[in-house]
Amino acid sequence: MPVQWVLLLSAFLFSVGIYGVLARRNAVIVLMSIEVMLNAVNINLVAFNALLQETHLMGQIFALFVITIAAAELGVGLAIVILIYRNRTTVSIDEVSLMKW
Amino acid sequence: MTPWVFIGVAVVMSIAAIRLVTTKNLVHGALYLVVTLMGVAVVFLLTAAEFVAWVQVLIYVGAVIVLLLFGLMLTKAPIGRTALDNDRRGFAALVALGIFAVTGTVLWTSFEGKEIQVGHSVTTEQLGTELFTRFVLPFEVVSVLLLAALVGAVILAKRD
Amino acid sequence: MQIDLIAIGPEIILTAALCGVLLLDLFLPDNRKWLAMPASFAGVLATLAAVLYIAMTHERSTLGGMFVVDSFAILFKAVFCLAALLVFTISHDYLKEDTIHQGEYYVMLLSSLLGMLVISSSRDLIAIFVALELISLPAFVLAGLRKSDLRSNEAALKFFLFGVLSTAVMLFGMSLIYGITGTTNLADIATVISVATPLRDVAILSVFFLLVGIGFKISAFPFQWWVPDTYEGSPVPVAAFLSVASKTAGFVALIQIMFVAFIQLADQWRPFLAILAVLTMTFGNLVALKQKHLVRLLAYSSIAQAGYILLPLGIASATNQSRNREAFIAATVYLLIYAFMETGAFAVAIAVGRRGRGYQISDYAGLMKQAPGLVLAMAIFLFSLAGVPPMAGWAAKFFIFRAVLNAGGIWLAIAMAVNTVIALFYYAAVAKKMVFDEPAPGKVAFGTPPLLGTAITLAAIVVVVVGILPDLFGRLAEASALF
Amino acid sequence: MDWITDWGLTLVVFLPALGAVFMALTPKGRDSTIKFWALVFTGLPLLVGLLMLGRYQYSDGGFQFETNLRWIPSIDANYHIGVDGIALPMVMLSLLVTFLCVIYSCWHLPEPHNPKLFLALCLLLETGMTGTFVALDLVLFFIFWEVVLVPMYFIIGLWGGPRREYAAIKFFLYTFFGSVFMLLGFLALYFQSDPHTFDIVLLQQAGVLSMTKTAANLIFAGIALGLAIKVPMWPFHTWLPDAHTEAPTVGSVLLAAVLLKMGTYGFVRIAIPILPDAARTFAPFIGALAAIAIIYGALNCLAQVDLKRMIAFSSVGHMGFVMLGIATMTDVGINAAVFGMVAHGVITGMLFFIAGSIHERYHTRDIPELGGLVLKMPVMGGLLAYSAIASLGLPGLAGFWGEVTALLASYNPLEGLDLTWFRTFMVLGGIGTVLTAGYFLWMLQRVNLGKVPAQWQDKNFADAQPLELAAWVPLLALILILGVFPKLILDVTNPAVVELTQLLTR
Amino acid sequence: MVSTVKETAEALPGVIEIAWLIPVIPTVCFFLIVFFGKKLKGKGAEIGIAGIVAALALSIPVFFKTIGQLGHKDFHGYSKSVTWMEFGDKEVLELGYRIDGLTVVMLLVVCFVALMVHIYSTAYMKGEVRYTFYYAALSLFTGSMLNLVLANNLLQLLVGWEGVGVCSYLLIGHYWEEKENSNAAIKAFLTTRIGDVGFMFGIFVLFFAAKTFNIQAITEIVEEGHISNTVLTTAALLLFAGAIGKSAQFPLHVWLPDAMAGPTPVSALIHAATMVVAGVYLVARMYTVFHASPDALQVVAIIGAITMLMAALLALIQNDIKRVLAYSTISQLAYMVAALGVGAYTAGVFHIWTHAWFKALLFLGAGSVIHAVHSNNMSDMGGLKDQLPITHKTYLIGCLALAGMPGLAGFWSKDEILTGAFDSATHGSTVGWVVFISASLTAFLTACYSARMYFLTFRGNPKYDTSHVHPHESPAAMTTPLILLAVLAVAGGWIGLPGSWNQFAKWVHFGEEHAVFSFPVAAFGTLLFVGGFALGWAMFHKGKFRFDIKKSPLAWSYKLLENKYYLDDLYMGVIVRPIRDQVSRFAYWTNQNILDAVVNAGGAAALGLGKSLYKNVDQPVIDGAVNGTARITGKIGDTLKFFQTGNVQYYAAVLFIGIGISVAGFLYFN
Repeated sequence: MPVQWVLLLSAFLFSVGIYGVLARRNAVIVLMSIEVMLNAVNINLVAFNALLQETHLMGQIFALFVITIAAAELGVGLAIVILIYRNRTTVSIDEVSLMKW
Repeated sequence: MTPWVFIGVAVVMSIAAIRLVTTKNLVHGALYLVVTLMGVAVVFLLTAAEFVAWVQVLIYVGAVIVLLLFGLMLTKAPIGRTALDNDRRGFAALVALGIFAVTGTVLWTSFEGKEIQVGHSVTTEQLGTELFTRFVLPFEVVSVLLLAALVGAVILAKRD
Repeated sequence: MQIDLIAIGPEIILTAALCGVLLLDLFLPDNRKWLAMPASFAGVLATLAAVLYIAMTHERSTLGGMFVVDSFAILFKAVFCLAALLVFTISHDYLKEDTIHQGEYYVMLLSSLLGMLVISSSRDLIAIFVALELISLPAFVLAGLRKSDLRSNEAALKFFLFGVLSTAVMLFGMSLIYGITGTTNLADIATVISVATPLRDVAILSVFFLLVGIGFKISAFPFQWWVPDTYEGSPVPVAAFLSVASKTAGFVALIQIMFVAFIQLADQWRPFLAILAVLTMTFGNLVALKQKHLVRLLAYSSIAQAGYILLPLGIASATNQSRNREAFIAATVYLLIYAFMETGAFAVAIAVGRRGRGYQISDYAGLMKQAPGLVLAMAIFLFSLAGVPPMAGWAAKFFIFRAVLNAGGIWLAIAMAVNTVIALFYYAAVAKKMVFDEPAPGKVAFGTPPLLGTAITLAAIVVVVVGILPDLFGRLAEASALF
Repeated sequence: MDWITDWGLTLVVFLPALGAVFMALTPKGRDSTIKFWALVFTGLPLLVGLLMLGRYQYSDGGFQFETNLRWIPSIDANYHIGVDGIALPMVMLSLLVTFLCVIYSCWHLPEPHNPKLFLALCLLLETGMTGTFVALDLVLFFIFWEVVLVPMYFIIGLWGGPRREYAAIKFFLYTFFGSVFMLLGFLALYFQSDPHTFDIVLLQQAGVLSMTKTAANLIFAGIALGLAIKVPMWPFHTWLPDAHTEAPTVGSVLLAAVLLKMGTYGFVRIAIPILPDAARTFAPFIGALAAIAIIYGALNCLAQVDLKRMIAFSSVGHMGFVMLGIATMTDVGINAAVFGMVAHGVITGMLFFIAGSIHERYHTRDIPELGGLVLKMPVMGGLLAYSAIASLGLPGLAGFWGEVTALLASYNPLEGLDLTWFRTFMVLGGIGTVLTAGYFLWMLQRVNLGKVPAQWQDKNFADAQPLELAAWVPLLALILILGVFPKLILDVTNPAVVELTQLLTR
Repeated sequence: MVSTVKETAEALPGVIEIAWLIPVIPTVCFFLIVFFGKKLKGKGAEIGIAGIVAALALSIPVFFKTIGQLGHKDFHGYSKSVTWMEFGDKEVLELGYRIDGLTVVMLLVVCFVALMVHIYSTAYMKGEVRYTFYYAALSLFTGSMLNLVLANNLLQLLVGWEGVGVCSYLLIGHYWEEKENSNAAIKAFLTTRIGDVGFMFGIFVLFFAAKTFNIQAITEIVEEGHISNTVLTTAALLLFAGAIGKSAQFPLHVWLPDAMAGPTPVSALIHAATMVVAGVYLVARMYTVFHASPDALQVVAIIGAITMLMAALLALIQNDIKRVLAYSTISQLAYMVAALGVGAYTAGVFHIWTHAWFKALLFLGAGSVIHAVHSNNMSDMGGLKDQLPITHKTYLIGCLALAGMPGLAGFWSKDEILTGAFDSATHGSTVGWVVFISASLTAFLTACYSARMYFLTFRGNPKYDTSHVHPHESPAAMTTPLILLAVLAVAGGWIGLPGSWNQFAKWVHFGEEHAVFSFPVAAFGTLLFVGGFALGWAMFHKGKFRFDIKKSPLAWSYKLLENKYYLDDLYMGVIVRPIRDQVSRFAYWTNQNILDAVVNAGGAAALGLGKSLYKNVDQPVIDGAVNGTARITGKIGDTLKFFQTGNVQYYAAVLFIGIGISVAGFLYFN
């Protein structure tokens, strides 16, 4: 299996994630888009590990860390979103711009 | 056979990902995310990372999606295109396309002709050994991190 | 594999302290919650002691070279501890007047500090990533701690989204690095790249992606957007913590990655960093000119300062180690001095911001008549930030100029020179407000709590003394050079 | 009493700073204690300075009272101080003028009344000023140079006139702007020298610096920019009238008497001897700017209605003479410059004192509004006339020698400099002296002479007070003494200048 | 102070040794009067008089000692100096004195006239404002003048030169309550200052040519021919510029008539007898330089010729008695200048000597008259012959001496000058002819206006208001100086009798001493005197040949004279006022609007916002509270800050664009 394909897939997922982050108003969907980006990273890591036949398995371990931390981040992120929702009854990101300039 | 499986999974994942960022229905979006994440797990399996694939399924599909669904419900997200997208979609698409073009080109041309040899799968034991010797420190740090995240999420989310 | 426990001793102590404080908080009654502060303080002091112990013995390395406790790491660990101590002292009185979960507040700070200690020693991408996350994640929480304040919510959200996003980009970069080198160990990466430099385009791409993650931490242009909004919304001590400790941590990571792993590609990334530095300082300074909110002004100013610190990296060289050394020393001295002057400025902001006065610059009018001591201190910090001798800031800038000029970066130096002058304008404008203007009616004299006062005084003394004897920091930087 | 040789200079420089700390610790409101400490901590350095005068080897052109300690080894900066015949008069001038300013402040302090802060800032200023004149290390020089800025900024901004904030920030920013480039120049010198050094004495030695012509010119331009702003040379002078006009009396005096000299001193001490070749390239431009400044300053004076502003513009002209002397790069010219610096310090300082005292009484400095001052206050008017006449360069008073020797030097500048240009400058300078006489006499006519205008007829003004006179008499005496015995200064400066000019022709 | 004493002669005679006291004593007196004068009984006058007596007492033995030596071949005068200052490794400036024939003559003139004026003033200035200061200034003036005379080097001479200038300023403006008087003072100072600048440059030229300021040394070097002719001509002309200013020669003569605003004794001392001859003295002192440059000498001669005639004509129409004397002074100074110009060195200096006596006499006499009638105008006088007998007699002597009546002082010197000019003319010099003709005409005119002045003042019917003004003779303090000066005005010329009796030529000569005397010229001169005086008598006393010039075809010339050839208007209108009012304001305007704006423009250009430049140049900076550069940078900041929209997605977009651009850019460049 050519590694190019895998890499292309990950680049694609990564870009789609970026689009989601930039275009979606709902904070939760933005979080989901970021998860997609992180998964793109994981695909890379694991694929490279397989490609290089690397014995220390750093790629896979790295991926494990990413998954774990992504989950933790998501927890905090959702807490923040809920906090905002509680105060303003909206989770639209572009309405959150009290502070500027 | 593997390449064909991969292509099939990749196509499904891509479509799901696109739907995720374009759907009008938030809950549908979460379901598309499930599809994408499952696809990633399949890719892991295809690239000899069995343990990571199961972790992916367990943590992402099992925990994260549920968490996200809770999040969606708690914030009573509105449904409908105007509410879900901001007015810079074209711009965002342009940016995303640009990034994809740049990274895609570089990666495609740089890794020309390299094949992934899917030989023996990595055993969990191997992985565990590495994790608890060489990477024990990050591991421990992550545990503190999880603790901090836990505490943090709780104090942020709880009502005073 | 044998693990050198002494090497990770400070981290262990700090983790213990962290857990201790967390537990302590559970059992403290509400009116005693403030005891978390002395407890944390003691914990950090113990950690500092452990760091100093290592400093007095010998350099260590463990976990297969992933965790190195060399003089570089020791210096920055000590700096982080000191910065944390300063932030604790300035937090104490701030928290008392706000409804913030004191116990958790300190736990978060300690966790973040732990991340910083780890990152100082990390010579592995995975460890750096994990440590960076440990620094950031509690910081997201801290930014949002004033839960009922919409601005604080907003600060946390922006900080979080921007942070996670840039982490994702950075990770993408890291994954590519792993892909081309087959390792995550910085030293090994360097070897691979220097031997063959395979797939150079990918390497460069990954460096750029990496820089995004770190650029976010150090608030370099164009990754600095979150900074003013977050600083303004966060609790002020947190802003101080972010602008000093968190930023320094970013630089620590940057220095290690760039100088250890990618030094062979310096010719490729050098111009990029140079441009980035100039853009950063120019943007920060120009926008700072128009600020009316002191914390926002400090935020933009800290962006500009990041630009200055980044500048010497813009002269790094693949072959010339002495030049790299100069650059390193310059950046390090700046970071050390910056820690004190920036914290000091925030401390004064807190001292003034309590009791009815706000954080608007107009609130500082006529402060001279009511709190001359604070004005003196603030003047010292501001003029130090501007780089006016004999305050330490001049030495910081001097080292940068020196390094840059030595490498022939005359235009970089001139760009920085012009920026320095622009910066003076807004610092002097604040000084002007405090000293020359008449106080608004109704503002009365007020005192400064002893703890806060002590912190301010200490920072001021350090700034002045180091300004007169910059070698105090210069030698530290020299001794801790990676090269 | 060997400590004077070893530590005298250090004492002179840092005693005032110590005094400032002392005063900061004195409780507020005890004005007389504060004034006492200020007198002590400006008097003591003056005393030490006088003692040093006794030990100074006048025939020696090199540096004396040198101290050279390691200060910042990591950047090769040393605490190297010392005086030669060029620095000594400047140091003494700073010590004396600050002391007199403190005496004057004992009589009158500007509003808002805050003697503690005001005098402490004056003392800090003194440290910066004397430090600049004794520093023999570029970094040290730079530090002292900058130390002056902040106190002056506050002095102008706190106790100044109506537009004080504008003037203060303009002064601060403009000077800072220049000094940053000066610093870059210093660093460049450091890297072009072999072995790398910041030591002014070492850098002057042959063979230490080697670089291309372009590099030398660039470095000179950078350093000169910083210095020129401070001097101030035309067209960088625009901060000066504002700063002077708005500053309180003592601020104006210190600014005119000492601060401006830092710029010209920098040229003599650093820019020219270290980069003689570049200096030769730039000399005609500097000379041209100086000549323009002379004419331009005088013309501007004619247009002024504000007494202090007029004196400020006259400084532009006088510093033009000093710069003209420096631009000739000859022993005559540099002697002229040093003499001119001292003379201008003494005379213009005096003029600002008087202008301040006049303002204090009339609450206006509008020249057309004043008139018949001599009739109201014979002593004050007489002193104003005396100082003005000294300032317009009357022989026998201090102002003459600096001007005439500067013109003399520009008749015959250093070999290799364009004679036609410099003689043109000389002629312009000559025209400038006539214009200078013109505006001063016109000012005297309008301020001092004539009948007393109606609005002052029944006002009763106290003539010069004892404390004012105490502050002024030394300056007044110096104006005369230096005019009659220019030797007093030139004997000190000449050996050093000769030594310096030998560097230029090497 | 005395570090090195350089002796030129072996040991100086005792009195010469202390000759430096001559200028120092009056100068010290100045300070004594300033500090203590008011407390004294005589209000400081006594100190002044004592000082000048002491100076005179020293001058007289110095005079005799010196002229006693003048016969010796090797004697070049006494000189002594100390180092005043050193600069560079070779240049030395000395402080010293040089005493030779020219010096001692001047010493006597200055001291004696000064003494007369001091004494005279005790009465004349009695009760006037600032009496003490008046004496202080007189003393300082005397000291400076003596310093000028004695100086052995040019720079020291310049010090004295400027010193007398400033004293003149102080004294002209003595009654400064009136603006006109202070205007006159400023005018005097500035006009002479213009010449002084030239003088100063002349000193520079000589200094760099001869490497010294010492007059004696310069003279020797010039004589040895070490200096090129061009340099010498330049130097001579520049020095002469100084002389033009100080001695009120065309075109810088305009200040002298106005200087009559000062008290009359001051006019006698400064603007007739002493200070104004400083210019002539300078030319005489540096005559070697002039002599070595024929071109320069011609210029000197022509300037003299122009001035003498022009001023004499003006003197003819003045109504103010002091102004008549002032123009007469200009004219007579021009005589001296022209004499020097045509090579009649001794004659020129001799005229200084004689002119001093009779012109001081005339001024003091005029003062006495003014004292009596309280008016300067001759139209308020007339018929004072009987009321002021002493004044009348002495004044008549003065007028005759001025007019050149044979036997009186003025005749001898004037005659020598005419002879000198004629001599030069007959040796083929065109300039000599010009001078001769001009001098002849001037002699005629001088006699004419002298007569006019005398007759209008003392003869005829009183024109003053007899009911209010009761003229009476002045006190002895005023008349005594008149008498003494009258004696000198008669006898003063006798030391310069033609032929072998001529002592003066022995004292003061250039090159070989030669006393010229030509009987035809003397006869011609006498004729001119008689004719001129007679015409004056006829026209202004007898009323013959009277016609109203204002209605004659010559009206234009009268108008020209009345307006002083429009020179004053020219200077005021073309130079002074434009500079003072327009040019200076323009300069200030540029300062406020251009230069400040250039600073702004620098910032703008550097930061790429050229647009704001126009605005800033256009904007009046005065009311802008912020520095222009700051304003521009501030504006950029203002613009930039709107990028900080507060929208986090917008931020993220910028971030990715940043990455995209940098990566793409990097790939492109590699």
